[in-house]
Amino acid sequence: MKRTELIVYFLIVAFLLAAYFFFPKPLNFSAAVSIIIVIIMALAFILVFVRTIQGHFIGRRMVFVFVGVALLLPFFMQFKLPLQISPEVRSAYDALVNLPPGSRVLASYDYDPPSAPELQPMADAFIKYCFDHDLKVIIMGLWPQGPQQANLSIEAAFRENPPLRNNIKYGVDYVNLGFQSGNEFVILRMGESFKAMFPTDLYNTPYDSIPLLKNIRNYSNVDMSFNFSAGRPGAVEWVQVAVDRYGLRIASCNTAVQAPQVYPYLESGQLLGLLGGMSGAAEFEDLTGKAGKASTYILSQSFAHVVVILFIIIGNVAFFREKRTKVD
Amino acid sequence: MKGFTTIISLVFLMALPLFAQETPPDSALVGAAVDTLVPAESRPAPVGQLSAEDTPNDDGESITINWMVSPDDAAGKVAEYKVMRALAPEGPFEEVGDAGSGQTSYSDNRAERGVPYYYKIAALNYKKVDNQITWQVSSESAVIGPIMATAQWINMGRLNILIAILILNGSIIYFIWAAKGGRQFYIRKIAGIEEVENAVGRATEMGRSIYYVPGINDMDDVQTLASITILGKVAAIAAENDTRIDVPVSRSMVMVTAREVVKEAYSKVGRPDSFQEDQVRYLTDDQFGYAAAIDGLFLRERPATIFLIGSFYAESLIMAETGNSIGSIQIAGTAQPAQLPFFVAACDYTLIGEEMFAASAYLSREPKLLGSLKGQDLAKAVFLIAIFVGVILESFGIDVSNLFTAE
Amino acid sequence: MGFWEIFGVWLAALLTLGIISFLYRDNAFYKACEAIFVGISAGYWAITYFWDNLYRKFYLQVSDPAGTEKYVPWIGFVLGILMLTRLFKKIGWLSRWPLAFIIGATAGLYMMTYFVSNAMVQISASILPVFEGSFGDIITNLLVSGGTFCGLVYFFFSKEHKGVFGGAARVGIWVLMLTFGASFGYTVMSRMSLMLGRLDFLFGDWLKLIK
Amino acid sequence: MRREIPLAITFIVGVSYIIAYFIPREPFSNFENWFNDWYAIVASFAIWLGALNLMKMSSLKIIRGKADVFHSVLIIISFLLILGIGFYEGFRGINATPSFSFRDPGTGFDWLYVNIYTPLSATMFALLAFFVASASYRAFRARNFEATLLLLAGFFVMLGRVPVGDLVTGWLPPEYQLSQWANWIMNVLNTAGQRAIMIGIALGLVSTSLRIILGLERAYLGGD
Repeated sequence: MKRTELIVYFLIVAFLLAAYFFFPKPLNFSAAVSIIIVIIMALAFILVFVRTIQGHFIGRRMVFVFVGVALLLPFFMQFKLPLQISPEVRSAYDALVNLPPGSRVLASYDYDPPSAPELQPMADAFIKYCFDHDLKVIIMGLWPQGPQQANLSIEAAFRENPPLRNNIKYGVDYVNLGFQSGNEFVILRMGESFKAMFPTDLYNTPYDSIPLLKNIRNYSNVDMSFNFSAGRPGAVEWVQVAVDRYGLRIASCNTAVQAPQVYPYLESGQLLGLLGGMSGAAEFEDLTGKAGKASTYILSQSFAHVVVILFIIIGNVAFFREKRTKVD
Repeated sequence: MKGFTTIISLVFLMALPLFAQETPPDSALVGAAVDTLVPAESRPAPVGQLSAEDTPNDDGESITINWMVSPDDAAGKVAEYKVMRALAPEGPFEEVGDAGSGQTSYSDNRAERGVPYYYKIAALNYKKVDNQITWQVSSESAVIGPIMATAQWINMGRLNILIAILILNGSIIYFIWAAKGGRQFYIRKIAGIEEVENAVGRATEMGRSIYYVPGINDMDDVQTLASITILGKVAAIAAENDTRIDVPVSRSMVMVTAREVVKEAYSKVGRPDSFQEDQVRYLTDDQFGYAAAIDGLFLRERPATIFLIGSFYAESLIMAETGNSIGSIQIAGTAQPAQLPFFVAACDYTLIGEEMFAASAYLSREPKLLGSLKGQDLAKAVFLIAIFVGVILESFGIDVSNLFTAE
Repeated sequence: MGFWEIFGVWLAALLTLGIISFLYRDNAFYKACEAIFVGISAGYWAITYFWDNLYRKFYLQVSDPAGTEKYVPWIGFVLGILMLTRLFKKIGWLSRWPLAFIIGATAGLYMMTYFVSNAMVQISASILPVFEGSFGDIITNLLVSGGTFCGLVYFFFSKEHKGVFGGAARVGIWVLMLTFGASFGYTVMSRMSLMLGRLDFLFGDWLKLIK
Repeated sequence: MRREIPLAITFIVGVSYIIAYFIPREPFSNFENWFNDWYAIVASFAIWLGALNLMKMSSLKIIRGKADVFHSVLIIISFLLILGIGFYEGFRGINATPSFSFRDPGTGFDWLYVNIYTPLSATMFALLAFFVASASYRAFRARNFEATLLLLAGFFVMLGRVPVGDLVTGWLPPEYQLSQWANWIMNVLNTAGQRAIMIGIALGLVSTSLRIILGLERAYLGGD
């Protein structure tokens, strides 16, 4: 190991330990400090711009530092930015609002921890809304990690509103069917019978002895479905099989990587609504009135986007200057 | 010996559940207590216009019941509708399903084929406190029936799809057959492929090597297959120019196949001795490990030309960035929609989705690929005409868009 | 908070830093974390498939005394066992049977689902009226229908892109590029969100600086 | 035997799925249901195959004493650790009253999931945030008209999807703010383009599936 490397590691560890023992908790920047930080960052970018134009591209690790700072510092800032609700998020929310109390909603958790920062806020807001409005939730997962992420949302709902712990009953108000392998073949088989794919729930209780599932045989007995999707299997498979073959009504919550590919289904009416990425999550939290993680993340997200855009602009200005000098 | 141990441990694993015990069903999940303290005028009027029919286009296990909501539904006096079924008009009726207030239909999916059933709907109103029903009133509709579930031999709602898929598959088979018979098909120029010779030539001039990265998926991915086909052609051009081509791969199966293909390309141009086995080598299966290793190779070897063709995921941008930063000519191609933007932004030429498959057909002249391409093009032509004519008809108020959707 | 909880958070923080250290350079700490990840995730998948599938679906179904068609899942089980023959050189070819089953099922299902949902329904949705509604509606409909049309023209391979056809193809590639731009923006959004989650963990759950 | 039977299986299973789409009644509906059930079972064996294969490779590496012995040992230890705890918690859950799941909060399996699996997998992908920024700076260039269009659309979407975008265009009426531009790009241009790609991919999949079912495409069977 090189000496510089050791020094870098040492500095990072020292900083973290200092943060752990000496920093105020929670750490909040005042408005003045926040503005000063923004100005310093802007100045740093001007410096990068000048250096790049002169032909000295800054190193990869420097870029990493910029991104890290842009993502981290807004966590401690107190800016509140207004949010515009996009039509696809509103229509997903409207579909949920229009369900009468007692309606049955199928929630498929098709994601794993790496996508949780985007999808967990949506799932949490969804579960909280359902519990508050007496909507019955049937949880399942096409990804093995899904049911565990669902447990986290339920726990979050109970933590926020402790009386729910007594009022919301497992097996009556919600049920967790667990994970089943087979991707789209699971969706296909459920069109015939839920029980065939989930003979028991997660806790090995037989399907027929769960009160909530008494009158549910297949998709025709659920009123709507929400799908939290991070890839394959996910939103695309639900549309292709459950919507187009069995007429399930579904709103989709996607990671931002997947969302653009799902938009055509929205315009064609195969989806009732669409929540895409962190912005979709923040807007949904805004609509349901349950400010959660996404509402705090969106500020950092803004900074990060600006940083990426500035880097693209700086890089391209340098590129065009270089091209022009070559032509000359 | 290792095989034996694995079998033993597997059998053990499979047998484990035999020792598990059955759990008794949890019957204490609900306890409904009906109180008699019913407020006045809380009983909803019964539903009207009850009708039932066999659910069409199914395997005969379902009956659809339709009704008009109770006149008191809008006033919030209906909590839910209960669907009751019996084998005789006088009963006994049992609950087969429920629907929320405001709903007007229910599919009874537990009907047995050919058995005559009778149905009625009960409009229910109740109050719940802490999940306990404190009071409940209901009024029942008239009985309807008998009605039987029947199975259909063909799903009439999907007839249009049947015709369309038959035409598409028929034309693909026809064109494959024609191509096998030696018919030539025209394929348009594809920018990235046209540039292959120049890109290889540049490497020859500079005296540096060419890198060909076939993606991170295994041989069961069609994109990898297409990539290997293109590799054969690129390797032949490289061998002709006596320029070294390196193929770092992330799957052992891909390594074996790619080695064969490159070796053959060298033999074809008459330089079988120039081929060295280590030109095609396996790095690691791990996604980021592979990306990091390629990164290092690019920085050390500084190849003049880089091909990134195949199935790529998140590692695409790490590779494209490094290739770009060392000033290589990069020709990329993938059918992963999420990775295409990064290739377009960071590489000189990009084969977009289908273009990559077309390129492999174009280069290999394999009848099955050429025929498929031609068949797909025919379908595209039909679709293009459909959109064009459809938009005009639709604009004049003639609804044709339903022709393309199943019921 | 109990010992295991605190220990867990510290362990998770250590592992997170281990992976992040890759940004500096590929190092031994990162390699160790990566090895743990490979082992743990393989075990995680194996365990969940065992309990959720082999036990809950297969075993409970065949051992259910009231079950009908109890013998049917056994065929799937035998196919599954054949899959494992790939571990042994001599009988490895038997694993092609389950593989053929998987590939045949996927091919059969995909042919219909993709053709219906991604071709037919999308064609139907692209047939939009362009003479009615507000000016904005007309432009929108024209762009959706026309954009899809030109995009398809670009992917047409058996005719040279010349004349009007070539013009449409050129518009098609522009539409595709704008689409990729949208994807690009969304992918950046996604990647940033993932790191936000980790920073929230490090500075919130671990260091308690974020409330 | 080695080729004919797999080809026959592929053909029969593939055709059954296609027929079942058009004929809703038995025997085809039954075939479809059975095949779906088998698929789920075979899929879980495939996962076990992958895991056992990993163990085989890692053990071989240790036996041969190659460079990454330490690496392989770590893989095996962590695999066996989660396997042992997963089986233990599973049996405990089945035999307990009321029964619980091996992945319930509070179980050892959940502890491993939350404190080892989650941070490792999530951080692995989170690294991309940094790489995407560095690539924006050093590689994403408006080298031609097409790439310029791409970067412009990306610019509007990136800004329009976060509140900062509306801050920049705050002086415009609400319907012309950046978030509305982003909405429009996503719902109109992106929809049209994605649709063209989707239709193309769908046709490609149909023809590939057809070739597989007819046995013209048999690379998956491997050599010999």
